[in-house]
Amino acid sequence: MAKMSMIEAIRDAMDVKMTEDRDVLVFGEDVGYFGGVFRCTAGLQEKHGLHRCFDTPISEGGIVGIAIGMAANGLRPVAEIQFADYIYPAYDQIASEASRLRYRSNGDFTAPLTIRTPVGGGIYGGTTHSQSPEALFTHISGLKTVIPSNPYDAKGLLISAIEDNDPVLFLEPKRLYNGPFDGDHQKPSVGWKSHELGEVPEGHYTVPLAKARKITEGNDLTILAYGTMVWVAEAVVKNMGISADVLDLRSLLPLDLDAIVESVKKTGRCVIIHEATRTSGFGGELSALVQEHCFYYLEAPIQRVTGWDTPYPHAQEWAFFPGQKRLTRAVKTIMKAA
Amino acid sequence: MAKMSMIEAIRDAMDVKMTEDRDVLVFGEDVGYFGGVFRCTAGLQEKHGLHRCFDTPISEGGIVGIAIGMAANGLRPVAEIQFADYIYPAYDQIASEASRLRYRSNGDFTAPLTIRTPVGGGIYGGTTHSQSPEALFTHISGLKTVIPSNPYDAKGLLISAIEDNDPVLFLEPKRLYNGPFDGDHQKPSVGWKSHELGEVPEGHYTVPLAKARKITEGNDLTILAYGTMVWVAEAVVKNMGISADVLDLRSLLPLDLDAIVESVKKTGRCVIIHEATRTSGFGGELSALVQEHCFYYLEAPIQRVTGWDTPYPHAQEWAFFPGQKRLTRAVKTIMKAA
Amino acid sequence: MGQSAENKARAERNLSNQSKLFVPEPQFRPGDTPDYSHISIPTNHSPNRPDPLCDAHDTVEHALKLIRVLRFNGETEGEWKPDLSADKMREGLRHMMRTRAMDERMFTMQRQGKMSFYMKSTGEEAVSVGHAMALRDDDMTFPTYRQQGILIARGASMKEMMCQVLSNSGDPLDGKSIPVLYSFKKHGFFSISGNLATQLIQGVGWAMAEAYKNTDGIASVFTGEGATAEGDFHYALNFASTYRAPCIINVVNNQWAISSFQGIAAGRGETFAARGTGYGLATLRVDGNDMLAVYAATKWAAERARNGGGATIIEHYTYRKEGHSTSDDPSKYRPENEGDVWPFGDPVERLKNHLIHIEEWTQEKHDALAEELKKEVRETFKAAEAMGSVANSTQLPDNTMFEQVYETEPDHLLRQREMFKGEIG
Amino acid sequence: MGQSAENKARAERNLSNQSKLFVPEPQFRPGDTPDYSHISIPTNHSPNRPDPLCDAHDTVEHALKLIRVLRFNGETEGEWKPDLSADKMREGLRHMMRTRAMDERMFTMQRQGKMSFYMKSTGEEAVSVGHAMALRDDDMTFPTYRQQGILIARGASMKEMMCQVLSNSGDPLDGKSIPVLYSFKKHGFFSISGNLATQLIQGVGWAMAEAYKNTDGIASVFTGEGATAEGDFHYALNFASTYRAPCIINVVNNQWAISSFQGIAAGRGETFAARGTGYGLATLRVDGNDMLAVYAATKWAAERARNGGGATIIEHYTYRKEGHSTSDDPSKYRPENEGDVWPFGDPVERLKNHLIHIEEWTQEKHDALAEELKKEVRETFKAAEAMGSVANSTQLPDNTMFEQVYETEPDHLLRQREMFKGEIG
Ligand SMILES: Cc1ncc(C[n+]2csc(CCOP(=O)(O)OP(=O)(O)O)c2C)c(N)n1
Ligand SMILES: Cc1ncc(C[n+]2csc(CCOP(=O)(O)OP(=O)(O)O)c2C)c(N)n1
Ligand SMILES: [Mg+2]
Ligand SMILES: [Mg+2]
Repeated sequence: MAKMSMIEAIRDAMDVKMTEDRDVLVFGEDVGYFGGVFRCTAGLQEKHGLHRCFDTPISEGGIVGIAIGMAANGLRPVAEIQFADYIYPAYDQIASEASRLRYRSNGDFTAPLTIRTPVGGGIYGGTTHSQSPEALFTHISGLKTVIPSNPYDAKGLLISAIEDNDPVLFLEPKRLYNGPFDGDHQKPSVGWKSHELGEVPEGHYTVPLAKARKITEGNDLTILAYGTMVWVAEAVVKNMGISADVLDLRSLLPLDLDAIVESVKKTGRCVIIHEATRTSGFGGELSALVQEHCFYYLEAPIQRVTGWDTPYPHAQEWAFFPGQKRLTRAVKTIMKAA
Repeated sequence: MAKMSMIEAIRDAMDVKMTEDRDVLVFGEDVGYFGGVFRCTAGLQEKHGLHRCFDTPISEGGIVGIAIGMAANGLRPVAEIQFADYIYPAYDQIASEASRLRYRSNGDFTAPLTIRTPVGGGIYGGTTHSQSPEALFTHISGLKTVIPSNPYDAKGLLISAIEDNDPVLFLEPKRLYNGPFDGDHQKPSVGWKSHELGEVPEGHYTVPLAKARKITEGNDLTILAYGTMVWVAEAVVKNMGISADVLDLRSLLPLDLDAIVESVKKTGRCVIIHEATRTSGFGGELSALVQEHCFYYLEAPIQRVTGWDTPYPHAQEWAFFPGQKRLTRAVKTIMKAA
Repeated sequence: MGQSAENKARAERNLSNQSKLFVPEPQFRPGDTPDYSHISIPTNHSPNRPDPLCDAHDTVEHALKLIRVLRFNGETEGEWKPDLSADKMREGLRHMMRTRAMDERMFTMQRQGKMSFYMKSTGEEAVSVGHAMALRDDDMTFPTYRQQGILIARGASMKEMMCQVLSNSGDPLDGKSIPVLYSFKKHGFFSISGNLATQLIQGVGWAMAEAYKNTDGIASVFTGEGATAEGDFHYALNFASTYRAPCIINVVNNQWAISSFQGIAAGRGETFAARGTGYGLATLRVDGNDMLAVYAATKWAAERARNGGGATIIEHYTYRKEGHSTSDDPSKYRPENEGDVWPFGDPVERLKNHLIHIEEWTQEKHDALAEELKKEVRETFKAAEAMGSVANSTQLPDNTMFEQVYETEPDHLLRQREMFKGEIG
Repeated sequence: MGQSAENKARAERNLSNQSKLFVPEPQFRPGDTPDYSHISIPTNHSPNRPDPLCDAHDTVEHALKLIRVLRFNGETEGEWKPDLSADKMREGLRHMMRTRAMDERMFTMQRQGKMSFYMKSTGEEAVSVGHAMALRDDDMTFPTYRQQGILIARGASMKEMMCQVLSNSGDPLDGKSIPVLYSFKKHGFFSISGNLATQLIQGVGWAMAEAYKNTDGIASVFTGEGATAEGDFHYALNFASTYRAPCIINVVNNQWAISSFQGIAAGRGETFAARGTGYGLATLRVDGNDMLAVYAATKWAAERARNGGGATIIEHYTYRKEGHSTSDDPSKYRPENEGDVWPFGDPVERLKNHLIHIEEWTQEKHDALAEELKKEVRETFKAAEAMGSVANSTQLPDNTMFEQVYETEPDHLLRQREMFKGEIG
């Protein structure tokens, strides 16, 4: 077992796959010689060669476009989009093409590609370096959307994504790159090396794509979370001293509905938390599913704790970020409700 | 009062605004001399001049891009995207630019533009002429999303959209262009001219942007619908002989939550219907809102009736389309539930 | 400008009808008598034929000229004349005629309600057939909906094609896609997207994969002139240039994009081939109604790509003789006879004339072939129609719609399958 | 290919390390000694200066050459020499030096934690300042984050700019945007987007509106060379060509896009100006470290646009002397001293040398001016910082974040405002 940050774990996943399988290529803006603005691909070009890890023009649509062509032609490209906020020029290639190729050709052609991109706020990135656009992708049939919350999962899920025969969008919560983050930005930050989930096996292993992970176990409440919010939820549960299931969903599409339903049927209360803007966020889908499947078990209205329906502001970053205060209030409300 | 199809009503709205206000321009693929593939702009070039209604290159991103620049410079552009299925190349300009210009410049610049585009299936358009992507836009703060279900509303809402000082996405259910459609494709089609909502006042009037319309009134059930589904819902209510509120939402963002909550509190039962793919569709948001605001009034789980989580198939069009059968089943289930 | 000044300016604009905004228009509209005498058809036809591995810069002039081989009188001329046997030329003629015969029949059948939609390639058959014949059969093509000639030239089953447009039980796509959006991997024919231009950059990616795998395969990608305005066109040119991808980028300039004339996409650009110049790509412009010229230009570009010379952009200059699709009525926006007076003639006629000129063909044989193909098409269609159509039943089980969304059906789709089962009772 | 054949092919690829995939690389990396002697600096500097209303084709050669006015020895030369008084040139020098002084200070202050981020334009001041001086103050510019010189040249308040980068109570944007994404409508400076290239086509739309309104205003849009790879660049060139929009499209080629050298975007294209050729736009390429040349080229393009000649693309050939931003460390990907050996010198030095050469300036005056500006910047920053910073408090009320999402706050935002009130207690 090695100790790895999430950056190292992600890099290691690519390294393992590139070593195993020459069909795996890695490319994107600044990912080659420099190793990516978040260093996730550092060293891969030197190790595997210029033609296996390289820079692309600043053209997200082009990046995903070539990835589709390569994937259809038997390779397993891993494309990086520098920030999820910049994925929209590639939206058409992702939604209309990568996600539809198998269907419209009835399996004649497929697009087994992986798109990695950092999401979420917490680094003073403002409107264009902080977005969490997962809900814009979970609506797209034919696509899978995955989001890890720790180094162990990041590596295992990324290897699964690369090996999957369908296109996978792999969202990386950038605020978790170096350590867990519970939303308290004034606390000194702790690195992954001192966290048990920073323990990452060497070599090849996988984490399955449609399985949630239980972070804490309890009876009074279910909190559904993913990405950075997993750590906000864990902190709130600990600080409030409540007995709660915190589920790290890990995969949003497909979703581990069984785990969700089992937990909510047990607890009767459900809070959903995500960093993305509220309206039409993935929390809406989760809330709908929970009430469809657990209606007769619910003792209080499902609560959504989210970012506001505004762009992600710069100076007001922590007023936007759904931190412990916002979640605590929701938990109190739901626990009080009859 | 004139009798108008929805196409004529939409055209009339543009004509009225172009006549009143020389800052209103209309453009898009094939909209000029030819008058649009659905004829919504027929005659406007001849009447108002080549430089006020014109063809553009096949470049949805470019179309929205120039619309933003024109709008920021004091004009009121109305851009047509030929099919909503082709709006994705413009996604970045819509989501990152038009919807964000006011915020990021703190009101220094604004983008009062309207984007019209046909949505929905029912014309054997297959995967790329049938989509209902509204949920991809209701997640975007700064944007308004509107969808009429009849000629009267279409004209009034479109005039409101053009006059609005924020960007508005105006979705036109193409299956309703010529007449109401209740989902029964084997029935001979009836035109708007023989429907009361085909009565459209001449000249200027508006329908406000965030107000739902009650189509039928009843006590046992609330059906939330928009676009083509309004007519499917109306038919089911009539055929089943039930007492239901059918709400035509008309505006999805902002939403008339008050009308929804009032109705569901009265009926205690809520079915949501939309044509779009289920997962992360706008129905998720609606379901979440209803249970957040009416939890203690609900007598049965909220039901979602939707298109499947597949691309819109060609030959299997009517198996995908959420028609009367699918809705009837949901209504029966919810009425039976304790 | 303050609010009142703005209002005043607006009021003034409302009064005046002056505007400096330029909007291009075609020369001729319904009611006009089209006159194309200004389009010069050079008699000594073409620019020179440089070495296929020349510097891209050496083809700058080619982007502004027009490669031609077939003269109207049946003679051939110039450096680009390909080395094609009479047999091969007759084969090409047959492919073009077969494509046209199928298009004709499908159009009529659509009008009779047998299928929801159809798109003809009439007048443009030389582009797809000439191109396909100059490629290797395993070179992957990324066509638009107007290159059915590639399938015909590569020997695809016409019955399978017809079943696709009928969306019936013989449709390899199980009815998922609308008519003419074929996918035939086995014939090096990429699944056609309904979204214009998207496949251009995918084809470049395919070509990069060929280079990566160290094969000598190439990719050939297509767009209409109208769709060159999409971002994907730019991506394709840019990435092809940066990574020297072994591919050919074809712009089929058939003068029309539904109702928009080519000037809307071209703007003040002189030709579509010239778009490649600034990217350092080789650029050729070819008479698209001249099958031999299309063949020759393609051969050149394929040789260049296969030997490491990188990408070529080829503009195929042609004319869309019919409506955009069965949903279109071109008489609404262009003169009815424009196609007839189009100065570059008909590709079938031109190759026929050449073959007759060199005494390898006769009008009688031609008529007989046309008759034979008509019959073949009619009979094939009958067999295809027996497998279903939208006119009565497609004979396709509805729940194939849940298949091939993913490799394996996830839980939520299985649940929806169940719901659907309940619905149909 | 069957499954087993595919597996075999894959296994073979795994064994061999051969690949024909070409990936471009810069000439020099950290550790190398950069040598730019191959970049020829023509002594008789520039191409001719055609009439601004010439045919676009007459500028094809200009896209491949380099317009220069200032020689290194302080002399000027060539047809492009602008008619600028010594006063105006001193003004330009002052703007450049003021821009640089502000950049220096902001960088240091960011390092001290006063702000979250900063981006310098060091080495590129001639581009923004020379350009702005050649435009009318009410011509709308659509800049990137590296044209702060436009604001300085147009007399924007440096204190307001500093308050923006500090995100404090004096920030006209109320802290909504990250540092340097200014918006100053009153100075004809469009709100900068964090999304690259998007504004190019918006600027074309702005210019179309000017034409529509029958004014003689123009728009000037900017992109770095790296971002030319986005679709928006293509849209801008295409729409500007089709509608003859009165605008200037500027590509600032500073050789680097974060860590990627210009060849990644350029591919085999000879220059970025040449990208305009295929669209029928006028194309100029200018020494971006030569303020007089930038001024002259801009004047030409502005005259062309204002008089109905349509758009010009100008490539400003320059060098990004510093890191991409405060988040970047350029020594990781290029030789440390590359900026120093860059053959086109420093824009401030070059204009200074010229002014001294014509005896309108002295080194003493220069040093005094530098000192004066440094002091001004320091004091202005002090005043700005008094209004808050991220280092302690921005002094901005948090709930401004709910404002300006829409013109009027819809119900759901009012509800969220209430929720937030409850949260902060
Ligand atoms: C992204 C996108 N936008 C718009 C359309 C609608 N559309 C289909 S074909 C067509 C015209 C294409 O013209 P051109 O590229 O010249 O090809 P041609 O039909 O002439 O072969 C348009 C606008 C589409 N299919 N995809
Ligand atoms: C759409 C988009 N993609 C990626 C980025 C991240 N990014 C910011 S600046 C930059 C490099 C831009 O280089 P260039 O265009 O040459 O401008 P320069 O910084 O050299 O002035 C990148 C990749 C972005 N801001 N927007
Ligand atoms: Mg065309
Ligand atoms: Mg640059």
